[in-house]
Amino acid sequence: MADPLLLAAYILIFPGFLFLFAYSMVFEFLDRRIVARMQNRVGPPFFQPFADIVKTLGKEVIDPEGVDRPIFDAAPIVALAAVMTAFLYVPVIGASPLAFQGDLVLVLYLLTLPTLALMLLGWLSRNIYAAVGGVRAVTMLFIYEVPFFLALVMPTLMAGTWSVSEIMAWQKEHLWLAVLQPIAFVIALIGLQAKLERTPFDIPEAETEIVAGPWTELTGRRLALMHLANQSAAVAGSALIAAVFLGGPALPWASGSAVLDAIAGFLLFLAKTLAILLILATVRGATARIRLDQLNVIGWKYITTAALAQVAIVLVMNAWEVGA
Amino acid sequence: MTGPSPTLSRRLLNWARGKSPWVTIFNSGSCNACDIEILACLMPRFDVERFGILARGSPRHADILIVTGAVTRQQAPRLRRVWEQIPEPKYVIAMGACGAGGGVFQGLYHMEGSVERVVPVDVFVAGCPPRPDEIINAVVTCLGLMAEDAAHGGRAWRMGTAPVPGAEAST
Amino acid sequence: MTRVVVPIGPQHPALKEPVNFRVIADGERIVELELNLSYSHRGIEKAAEQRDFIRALPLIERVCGICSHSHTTAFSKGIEEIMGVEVPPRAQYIRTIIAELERMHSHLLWLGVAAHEVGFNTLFMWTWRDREAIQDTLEEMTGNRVHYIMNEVGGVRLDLSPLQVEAALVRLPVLEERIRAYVEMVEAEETMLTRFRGVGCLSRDEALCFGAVGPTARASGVDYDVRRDDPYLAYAEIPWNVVTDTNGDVYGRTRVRIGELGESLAMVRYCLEHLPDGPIRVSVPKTAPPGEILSRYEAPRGELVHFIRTNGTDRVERIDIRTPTLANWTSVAHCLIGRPLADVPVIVAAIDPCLSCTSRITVSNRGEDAASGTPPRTGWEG
Amino acid sequence: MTEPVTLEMVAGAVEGVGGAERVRANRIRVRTTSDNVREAIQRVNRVLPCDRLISISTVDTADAIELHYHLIGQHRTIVTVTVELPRDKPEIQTVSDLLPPAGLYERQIHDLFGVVFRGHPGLTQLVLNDDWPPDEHPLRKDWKPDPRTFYGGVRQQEVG
Repeated sequence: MADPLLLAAYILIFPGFLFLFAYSMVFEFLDRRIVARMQNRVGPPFFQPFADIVKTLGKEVIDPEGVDRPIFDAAPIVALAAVMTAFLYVPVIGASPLAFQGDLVLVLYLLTLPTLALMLLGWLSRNIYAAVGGVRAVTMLFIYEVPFFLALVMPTLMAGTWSVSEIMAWQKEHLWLAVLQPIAFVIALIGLQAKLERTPFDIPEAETEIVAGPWTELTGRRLALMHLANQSAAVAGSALIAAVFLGGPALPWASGSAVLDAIAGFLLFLAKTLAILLILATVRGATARIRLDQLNVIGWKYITTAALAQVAIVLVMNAWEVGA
Repeated sequence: MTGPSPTLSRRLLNWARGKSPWVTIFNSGSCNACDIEILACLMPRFDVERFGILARGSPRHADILIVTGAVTRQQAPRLRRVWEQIPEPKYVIAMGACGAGGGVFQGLYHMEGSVERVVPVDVFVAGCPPRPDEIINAVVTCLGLMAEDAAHGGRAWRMGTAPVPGAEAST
Repeated sequence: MTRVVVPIGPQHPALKEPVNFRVIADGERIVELELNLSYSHRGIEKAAEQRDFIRALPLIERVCGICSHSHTTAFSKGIEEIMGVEVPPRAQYIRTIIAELERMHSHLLWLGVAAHEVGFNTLFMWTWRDREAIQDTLEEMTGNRVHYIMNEVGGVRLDLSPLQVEAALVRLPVLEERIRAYVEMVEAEETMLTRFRGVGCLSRDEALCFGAVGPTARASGVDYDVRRDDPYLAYAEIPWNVVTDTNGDVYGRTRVRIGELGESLAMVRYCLEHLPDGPIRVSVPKTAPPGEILSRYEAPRGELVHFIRTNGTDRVERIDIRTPTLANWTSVAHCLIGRPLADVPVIVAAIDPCLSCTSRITVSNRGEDAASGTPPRTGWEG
Repeated sequence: MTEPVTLEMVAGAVEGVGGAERVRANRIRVRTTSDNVREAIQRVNRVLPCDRLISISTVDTADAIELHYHLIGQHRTIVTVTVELPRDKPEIQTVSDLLPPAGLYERQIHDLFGVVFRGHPGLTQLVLNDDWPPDEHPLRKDWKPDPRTFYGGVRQQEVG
């Protein structure tokens, strides 16, 4: 896609930012609807996320006294920007045009920025709940980040490349990586659930213990942007896992025209990301919130050892060329 | 704030405000019957999430403050502070007989009496405790007020100044 | 980490009512705790002294919204005993039905709130959905979902028609099956169990020493239940047994409360089927002879005590209400010391606090660093 | 279930300290004076195992303030230790070290009646709000709220 106009359209409109916001609203709507149906409730109408964001944008912005305004404004914007750029490298309608060797690592690091922004917000808002919430957010980061990175690095061992699009292409000839590396797939899902701070891992934002954690002092557009960043991270995360583990938008057989490919790829992308959303929402509806020290025990004792076991298995498989 | 014909963005904002009223509950020393009835609204049978109503923990995220109970003297300054924390545009619903005039606890030595004496109230709900569907009706009335205020540029015209001719006083 | 003072409440989503904890936490571990419950003190006892028996009942009913029937029954039972009035058996049975229905809806409410405290909102929604069935039954019988004002000195205001009895009986099997589902869920749901098991432990003699009452005490093996020790209303004639448990933590209290749900349901069914006929009210003199009574009642949260002193007029000379949550605060303060901050809502919710009943404070400070787990001294410094 | 408690057992237990009388089927009252309340409670605890304090009830009759300590044990009989304190200077030794829940009840009684419990670890403002004048005790019979003093809550000019 050398043509700059088409590239700009790719980035700004279709599989770029506009699509990301729209799809993150659809994601949130489906998530709330699934959990509501699990709880025997009707759930919100389809335009609810859009109305929530527009309303919060229109609310008055209150700065807690003595807070450092510029950074307090900048943190949500940085979080949203990080997630938006991460989404560009994730294939949506076929290999992403901006792909390069190592964009998997870039996407992973960009996806951790929202948590750091949350920590900054919690620490800056001079509110005891927010500070405790911020510290919890970062403590949790150390627990789930190691297995999450391991789980997403293992496909590179097998596929032999560091680019998300090439891993996706590699899966065209071979089985899906979710089949070849099931443990890594499960750990990636757990990591995504923890990264998005959804029950059972919504410890920083534990509504009943520390009011709203780092979110307590956010009002008006800061709250809207941070909420959008969180939802977009959900889309970007599940798109990443869909691409890396479930083959992403690549079609096994190459049909005639490129446009048909793109449409079929896009439908595959939608199906896979919604499947991941279904898993995340069911887990959110069916579990209680575990404590930070319990998460610490589970995180290090079970999840990380499982990830290391998976690495050993992958090395063995590579040695015997099982996958190739 | 609004010209005679509101711009598109203003109309969009008014629509959004009507569609996603976030509520925070403040128990100012009530017998907690009203609080259970508000929670019953969030439950599957009455399910206010259909209207976009969410109960938020922090007053910073709320649009509507529901005050239950006649205000005790200890809780009055806190109620005042929580009300000030809520960003504009904010509305207050006083629950039940206690909110309106102290109800059964009228004149007790540790009671402030009606919620009106502490924060300006927009909607009173009758009943002790009001049924969940009456509470939902109160929130819907509040949304009606919100739309009315948006048309006349903020709550000032309704609270302080004489009612604008043609717009009848709030319920 | 340095010691951090974390104020929880009075405006806090976990607490449905205004209580203020000043928790002094060392890192995430609680070292010292100060509760301030004066937010819902209304001065009911002073007002009750200025009202005659008929006007006092609506006021005493609104001491607490969840256990309103408990307060009016304890009050009218006490006055009736001072007057030496014999309440007809049908009224006793109707009072027992409403009392047990109130216990059921209170326990279901608690189960939902406890699950909400640990973030398990699905159980919160389910339990409250089933609670609506009980609310409908109560509304049919008494006309109001909460604050039924069924009681009157000398009997009951409204009679139960056969249709109402039939409608109530129809709902019980559905509830029974749901309660069985909750029993399995409490045993099986792993993430909730990790938050409930081993949290807020109270040994048997600690429960006795700190004066815990109701399900909180029965979960630690303390076998006190006013309905059996000092039988009132129709509890002597109904076949039921006290539910106790031995593991004394939040999990044990959950099991006791769910067990009591089943017991109450059986009791309501028995009362509805064996409802004696006859009058529902007895005419009562306007004034009560001078006397004093300690009227005890087993409210859903524990033993409720009304100390009533009358002086021959139609008003009460003094009514001293000691509510179950007041008795449980001491044991809560003890359980919280040394626990992580995240457990405060769970442990507090475990005693199912009804703050509108109480407005007391307890100060518990172990002096030495609780994190080291040294056994607490019995003394209670300010 | 231990054998039911008889009047003689209670009378025997407290004979040096106060008289016992049966008030109701399962309630026995022990009248005693304010300085040997602790002695009476310890004796009752030792002789018949009363391991729980139900509550401390307070009555403000015209001439004195009565304190009723209700104790109960496995025998399911309530033993009420009653004490009368002078209205002008009600003072008594605390029992919160013997019975920890008493710490709660005493603080409430101190707030509402003004009874001073000597030796209580933390007798600070309890039930009433922070701006309540410390010397006023609302539940006393002779207390009337006089409009001039400010009893807490929100001062009217703040509301505006």
